[in-house]
Amino acid sequence: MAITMLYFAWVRERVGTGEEQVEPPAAVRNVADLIDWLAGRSDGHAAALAEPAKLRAAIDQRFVPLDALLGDAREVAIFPPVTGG
Amino acid sequence: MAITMLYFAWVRERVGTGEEQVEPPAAVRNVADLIDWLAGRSDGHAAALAEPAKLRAAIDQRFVPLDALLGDAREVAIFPPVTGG
Amino acid sequence: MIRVSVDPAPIELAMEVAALEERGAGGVATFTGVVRTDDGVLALELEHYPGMTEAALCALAEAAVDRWNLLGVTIVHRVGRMTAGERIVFVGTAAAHRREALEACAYLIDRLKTDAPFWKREWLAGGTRWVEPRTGDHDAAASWN
Amino acid sequence: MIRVSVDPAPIELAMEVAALEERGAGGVATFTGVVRTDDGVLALELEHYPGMTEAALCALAEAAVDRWNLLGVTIVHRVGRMTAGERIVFVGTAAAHRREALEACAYLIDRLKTDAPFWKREWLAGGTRWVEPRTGDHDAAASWN
Repeated sequence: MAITMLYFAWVRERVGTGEEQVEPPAAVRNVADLIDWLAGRSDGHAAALAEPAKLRAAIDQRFVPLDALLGDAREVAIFPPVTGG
Repeated sequence: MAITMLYFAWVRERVGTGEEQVEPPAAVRNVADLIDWLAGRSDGHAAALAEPAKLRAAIDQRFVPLDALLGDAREVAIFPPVTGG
Repeated sequence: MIRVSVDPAPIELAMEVAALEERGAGGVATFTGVVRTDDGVLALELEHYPGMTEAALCALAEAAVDRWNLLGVTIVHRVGRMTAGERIVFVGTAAAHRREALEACAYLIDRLKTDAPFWKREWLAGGTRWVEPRTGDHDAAASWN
Repeated sequence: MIRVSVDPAPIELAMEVAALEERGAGGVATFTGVVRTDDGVLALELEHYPGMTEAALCALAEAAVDRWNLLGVTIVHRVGRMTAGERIVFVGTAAAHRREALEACAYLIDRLKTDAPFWKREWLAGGTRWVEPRTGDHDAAASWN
């Protein structure tokens, strides 16, 4: 399946891009799997995604826990905890 | 003793003035006594002061209960409950 | 850092907020009371006790400063006659932390309703009437004790 | 009656408050976050998630409207780079009763801190750093559940 990945804040900086298209294998079922798989794409990805406990995610613009199934997700975002306001 | 009386809101309107000088007799010891005594000064005073339970007071610009002693009060104000804000 | 004003002139909200923002705090909370437009009130008239009213507002501001860590407190109350849509009262607080600014702001407006000598008269189509105090106001003020 | 904006332009507080006052409510409560001037932060940079951020703010405003009797809710969050003294966020509520306006305002700013995708970076003399979330923010947001 094709997924649009979005990265924000220091995740974006370390990955080196804010957006990319990926096609993870079928074994990648939830967000945590996806993070693991993405970490292998480059040193930047590895640096950004090394500590999943510091990461948060959204599937199709809704916050989800890292064990959320991807299902037919079209857009997945990975980012640090939010700090607005 | 000479006291400056101040009246506000509908108390002022019924008394017919916002300020007057009075010299109550020594038997007038607290605010409630003063209200009783003032009520005899005119029909307007009587109308304004008929129901002490609806009145509030300040002695020298501090809120006091109606049983507060006048002591050497120089300014006593009688008014309805406040409704600011 | 305390500003108290009782004035027949319209309340200049933007100026009041700007002054609070200049305190260098992280957050500014405000409450503004406005003459309602929906219940037949054509105008409102506010009477006060010159001298005592200002002192009561200062005492209220000082009580808030004692209780919360504030960098600025402003209380502005309009007096005289004002029409629907105009501001009656402005309370603003500046603090490093939003919780302190918000709580102090709520405290000030609750206490102002019961602790400061103001009297409100409504002008209606049929005449005028003095506003009765609401028991809820005393409960709200007492909740801070 | 709900207005949500995520914008790199400076927040026009007077205009936002005026719009809330025009709702005809008796009271308007606001909270404004300002870039602090006292801790070496030269500038702040706010990043957001276009689309999701606006939707999250709308959902937050709708939750407040469901919970309190409000006549108006405004949430404006600035994004991009801003300097000390500038407004980061404005939350305003209009209600017939002050208690509802004040509570809803506190709710919105508490929940915004944890429920809306924004990321804050500080520019200091020595470089930049991404701001860490504060655990207190999660406690504050959870207190409304």
